[in-house]
Amino acid sequence: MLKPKHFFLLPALLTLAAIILFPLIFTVRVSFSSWDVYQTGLDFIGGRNYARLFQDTRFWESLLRLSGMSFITVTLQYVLGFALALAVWKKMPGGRVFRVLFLVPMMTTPVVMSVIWRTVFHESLGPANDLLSMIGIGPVPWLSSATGAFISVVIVEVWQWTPFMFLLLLAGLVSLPREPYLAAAIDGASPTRTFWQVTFPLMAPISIGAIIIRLIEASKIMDTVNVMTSGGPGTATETPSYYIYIRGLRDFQVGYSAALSLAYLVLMIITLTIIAKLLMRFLVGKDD
Amino acid sequence: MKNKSTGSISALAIAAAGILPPAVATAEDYTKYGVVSDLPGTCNYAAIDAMDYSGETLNVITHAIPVIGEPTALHAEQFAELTGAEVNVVHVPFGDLFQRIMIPFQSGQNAYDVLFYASLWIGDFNRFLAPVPEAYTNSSGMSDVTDSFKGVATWNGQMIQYPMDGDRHYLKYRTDVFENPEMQAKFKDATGRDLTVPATWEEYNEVASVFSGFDWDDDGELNYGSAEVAKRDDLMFSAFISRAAPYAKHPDVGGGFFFDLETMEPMINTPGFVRGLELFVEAQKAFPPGGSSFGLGDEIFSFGGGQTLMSYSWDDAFIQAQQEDSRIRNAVGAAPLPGAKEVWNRETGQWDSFEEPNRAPYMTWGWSSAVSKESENQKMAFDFLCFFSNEANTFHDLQIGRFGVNPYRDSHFDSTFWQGLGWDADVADSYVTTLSEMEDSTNRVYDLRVPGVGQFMSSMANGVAEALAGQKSAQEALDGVAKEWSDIVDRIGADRLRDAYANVVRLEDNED
Amino acid sequence: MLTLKNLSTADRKRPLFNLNADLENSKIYTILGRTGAGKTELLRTLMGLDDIAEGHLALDGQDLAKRPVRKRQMSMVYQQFINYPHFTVLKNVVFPLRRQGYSVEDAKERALAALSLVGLVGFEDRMPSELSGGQQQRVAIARAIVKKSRILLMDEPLANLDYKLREKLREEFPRLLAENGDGIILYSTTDPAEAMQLGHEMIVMHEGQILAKDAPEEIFEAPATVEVAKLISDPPVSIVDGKVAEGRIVLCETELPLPPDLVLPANGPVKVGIRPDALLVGGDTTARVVLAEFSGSDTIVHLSFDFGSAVMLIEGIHEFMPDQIISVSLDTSSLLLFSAEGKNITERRSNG
Amino acid sequence: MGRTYNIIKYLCLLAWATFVVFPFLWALSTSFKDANAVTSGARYIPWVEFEPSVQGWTSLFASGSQGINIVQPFFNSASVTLLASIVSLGLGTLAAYGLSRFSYKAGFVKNSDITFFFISQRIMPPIVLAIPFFLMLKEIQALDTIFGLVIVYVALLLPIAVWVMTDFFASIPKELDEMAMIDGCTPIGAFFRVVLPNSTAGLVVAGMFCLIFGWNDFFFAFILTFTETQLLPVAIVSLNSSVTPWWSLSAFALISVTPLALIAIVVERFMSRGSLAGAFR
Repeated sequence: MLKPKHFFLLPALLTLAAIILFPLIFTVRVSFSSWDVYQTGLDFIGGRNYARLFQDTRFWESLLRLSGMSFITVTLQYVLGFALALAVWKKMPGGRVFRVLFLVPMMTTPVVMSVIWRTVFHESLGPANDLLSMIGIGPVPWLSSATGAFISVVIVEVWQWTPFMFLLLLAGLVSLPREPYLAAAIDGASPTRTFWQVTFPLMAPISIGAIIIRLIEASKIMDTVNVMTSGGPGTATETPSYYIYIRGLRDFQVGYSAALSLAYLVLMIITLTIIAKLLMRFLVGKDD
Repeated sequence: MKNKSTGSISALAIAAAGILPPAVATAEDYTKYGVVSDLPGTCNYAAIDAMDYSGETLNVITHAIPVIGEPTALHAEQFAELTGAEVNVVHVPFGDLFQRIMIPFQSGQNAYDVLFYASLWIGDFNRFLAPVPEAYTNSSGMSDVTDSFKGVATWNGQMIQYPMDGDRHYLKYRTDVFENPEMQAKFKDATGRDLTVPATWEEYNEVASVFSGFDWDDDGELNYGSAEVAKRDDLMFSAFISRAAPYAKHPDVGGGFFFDLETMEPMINTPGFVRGLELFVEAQKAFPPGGSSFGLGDEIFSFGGGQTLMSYSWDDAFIQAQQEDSRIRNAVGAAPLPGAKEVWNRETGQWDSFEEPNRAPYMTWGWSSAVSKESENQKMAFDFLCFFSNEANTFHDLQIGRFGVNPYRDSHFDSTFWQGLGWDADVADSYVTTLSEMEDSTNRVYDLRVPGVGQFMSSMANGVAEALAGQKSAQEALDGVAKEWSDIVDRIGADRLRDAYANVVRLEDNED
Repeated sequence: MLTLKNLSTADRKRPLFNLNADLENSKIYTILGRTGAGKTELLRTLMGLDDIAEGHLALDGQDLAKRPVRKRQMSMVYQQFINYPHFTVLKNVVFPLRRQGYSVEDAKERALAALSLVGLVGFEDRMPSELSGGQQQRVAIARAIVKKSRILLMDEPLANLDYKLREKLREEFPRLLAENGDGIILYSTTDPAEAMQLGHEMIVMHEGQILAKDAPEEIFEAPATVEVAKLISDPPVSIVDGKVAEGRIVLCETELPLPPDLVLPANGPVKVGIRPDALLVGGDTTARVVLAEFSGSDTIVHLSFDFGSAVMLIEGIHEFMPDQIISVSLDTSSLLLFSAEGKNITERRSNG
Repeated sequence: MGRTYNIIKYLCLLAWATFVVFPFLWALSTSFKDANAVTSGARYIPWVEFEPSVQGWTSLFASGSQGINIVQPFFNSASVTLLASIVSLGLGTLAAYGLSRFSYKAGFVKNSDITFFFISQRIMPPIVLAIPFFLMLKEIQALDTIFGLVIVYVALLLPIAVWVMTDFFASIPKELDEMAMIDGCTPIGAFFRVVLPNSTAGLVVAGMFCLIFGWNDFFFAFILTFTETQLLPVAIVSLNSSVTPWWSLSAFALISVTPLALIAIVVERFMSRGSLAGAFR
């Protein structure tokens, strides 16, 4: 029976289901077919794509690389975002200008900014090496060495998404209750202790939310890699979604890429759930 | 920039007069379209102007701006104005062009009428393309296209691509350095031999490394030896083929370059390819900073901007260097790709020595165009392509480096035309000679024009990239590629691939 | 008449068990109970905000269970000051009237009257966030009484106010509540004094059950059980174990002087209830001070006797040191006796 | 503490601000260069270090060959993003309210599972959906249309709206909507008359995220359109040729990021008033 409460939920639920269900089921079906550039359509080849996937070291290596990359970028974003939020939390001259500036990068289109960043990191024509050479550092192989390319991608990701952390954490800070701070002040706690004993615990729930969302988004990183390094040099910056993209749309192995996608999806859901639980336990000390 | 062509009227007239009946006086003035004058031909401005396609729509997919994309947009606009048709153009970066065309093809969606794409995809696309009707194969423009580019456009004996660009890899070098006695002496000191235009890839690497890392043109910036396309997924596979071809393509051995046509066994990890890759890896030390991740655009900027001594690949860098505002205009030369004195003979399983270096010109893929079989406006589509490459437009486009349209008709191999653009005679001569001689070679290498070429090339590029990045040795990397190639062959089917590959081998073995 | 019959809920945290009560028109019922006794749950259930698991709820004989909240003709004042943050004070009070179909002018007139009643004249155009806590609660009260609903529910309306405001509002309440016409008023509180002062009848709740329902003085004089006794005053009645033997009541070693009118129950163990004001300083019983605290103008002393602990309430401020030994006496005239099971067995001769 | 601490703090903030602004400044400088200025190494200051040229900017508004016209893609992007954001925000707000106020049960599925279903859509790598979406839109003849893109974007944005709004509603006391029902509203009426007017902060944040993720999507806009409905990010990569015109690209990039950068100002304003409290938890 339709009750008022269904009026709220059902439109969104049905809309999303209508849009998403077909693609999902279709993808499952495709993953059991050999659909590729020549063979269009849905034949049935059993689990061959999945068997191949387990042998595919390039896929598993890209997963490892992604975990490293997301760990580094999200940690940096969180630490920097928190530091910046703390710095402009209290009223100060010029504070609002800083706040606005710090938000801007997340508003920009990754594909567009990556193109700009690629020119920044251009090793002979870009400003990155030019400026470094002024202080005697020189020429850094930004995009042509494995480490350099990895670092460049990390820099761009940090540039783009630290604002996200900054925004969420600042919004959290602004809405913190005052009482615990009064108590801490009366106890004569040092700023450092106040941070660790009052601010940080109070910010734990919002921190977890922000980190999880960032991890979800970071795991999909593709545009940046595509534009800046094309996954190279070698496979040094190839992430799973970019690898799936290569397999699916560059090589046009649609069947195989469907199998890769589903494996990836399942792995991500499991991993993120575990990470969420662990964060809860460590930061909040409760298991829910 | 459109109106830059100066003083070339006579050249154009000569070029045009060579093949066509004398120009009929045209009533209309078409110079507002940026051409010097309308030239006689099947699809010239006057002919297209007479057509009326108002109310109809033509959808065109093409490469990003400016290479090919800009002339597409330009001629689309002209075509729309002349015929009243609505012409929509979408520009797509190279890496994504294949899928943008393939997805609608596979799903039977009539998305584009006209496609501009890389000619090597013919193996995948042929099923979806409309053959070029006789009216157009007999057109004035088409009869002037060189045989090899007609061959490239043909599949199972039928022309299904509409040639509008010519492509090949060749060597470009700085004549001001090679002819500079000071530099010659410096080279002799370093190596003990005279400085000559490299005839083998070993020599190329040697010259490049000697002239790398110092400011040999006194502009205050460091110069380097070689600019090459080395970024994975960005046409790098073609650079590798150019480098490996002379070691792996034996003039006396037919039956396939990438595969043994009979068995469809990959030959990508045979010693010839391995040697080519080893030299590629070694060459990196003469690259400019970031050279290992150079795409074509970087290569063009690097050589065309005067940063590097040598480069090889498509025409673009050369044309860029010869632009009117270029700092190194007329200080560049063209030459055939270096060759090899040792060539792997897969029949005997031995290296054969050659006194005169073995050359294996790589007739690399280039831009081509076609009309979709699904298109409901095929006549208009072909008219557009015919107009795109009409005599006046072609000569206009050839002059603009960033357009990426390069000689592909006999009339284009005319030194006086290029001199008319302000090129020195010897520069123009070296360019025209290099290009036309490639047409005459009997040891040419073609792309792997088979279904799934994308998979093969991306697998190969990945292996090469791993070797370049030092993750694997050349042999290991190519063994990995060979293994993947076998898997791909199994997946797509050896017979299906052989049928397609036979088309390529026929061209290579000069059987047409 | 609001009728609760065997009313139970299935709330996971604080279910209500088997409630029975008849509530009459024009009466104020105060619900007394500690935090967590189920007072709020009861009000929410009456309101229709929580579902009934079993039993019946009827208003004037009509079943309420299926009736949606908005049609129950009830209004409610929450412990938190709940107003509509996006409306001005006036619009806050107009809002329910408009929903009931009053015309704009009519609603405005009534709302202004209600606001003047709660003493908020001149604040009509303020936003709730610009008011003090007490003023915010006055708005909420105005909004509740302006509807003249059949049933007015007030859930600890003064709990979040400071002492002075609480006193002041409490004094105004009888007048304000009278405005609600012949409706039934339920007023929940943890404060026994408030409950007794305001209620025509008092309902005592504990752990989801109704322990007693009667006139306040009845309950105060003769609490039905030990649990009720513990709730009817602040500080509470102290309960100690004793026994009845040989015509005497003995608490451990101490023998209680018996008031003449008390009817002694049969021999055996009893529980003895000592009201806080029944303990007096000075006397022959010694006790150790555990803790002394001040409440308003009174001093509350927690004492430890050999027979157990009890709380003493003395007027005025007195200093006591913890562990100090003092002598006290017990006024037994207000003594309460309970059976071992906790039933009130106090009996007094009517004249003597 | 005190002075030195403040000086260090300002220096750090300035350093980060420089890092944030740098790519924009570089793009601004590059947008006034020509081929020679670009290929002669890094140059920063026009007139001093290179002769400025406006071709990068003019090419964006020229029609035909000289560049791509930015105007049509700009309006396409704006319509798709706005429409999809409005739909997502509407549906998502309703659903979030439902999830935060009522309990739903269907078999073993409970509220938390439904919320997870919404959020989990964000985990899906876009590539999974590319070809199925293509076929689906083909079926309903919505390829290369604004309508088709809006459908797809709703699937992308709805989870964000649900996520932000669920958290937001959890911070609005339940008593507020109960009060409204007591005062005579239906549950739906209570939502529209009382809860929604007090949700501006949440709506601003959710709307901001919808706009960001909608405006900035590249992948679907790229796969699901042909020639008619180009969006900005797709139009900009049409400049990403082997010979990239850095100048046009930079000018284009600056134009395309400006509208959303303005949102930063709006968001900051809300945050300073403290009214974003509860929009995140």
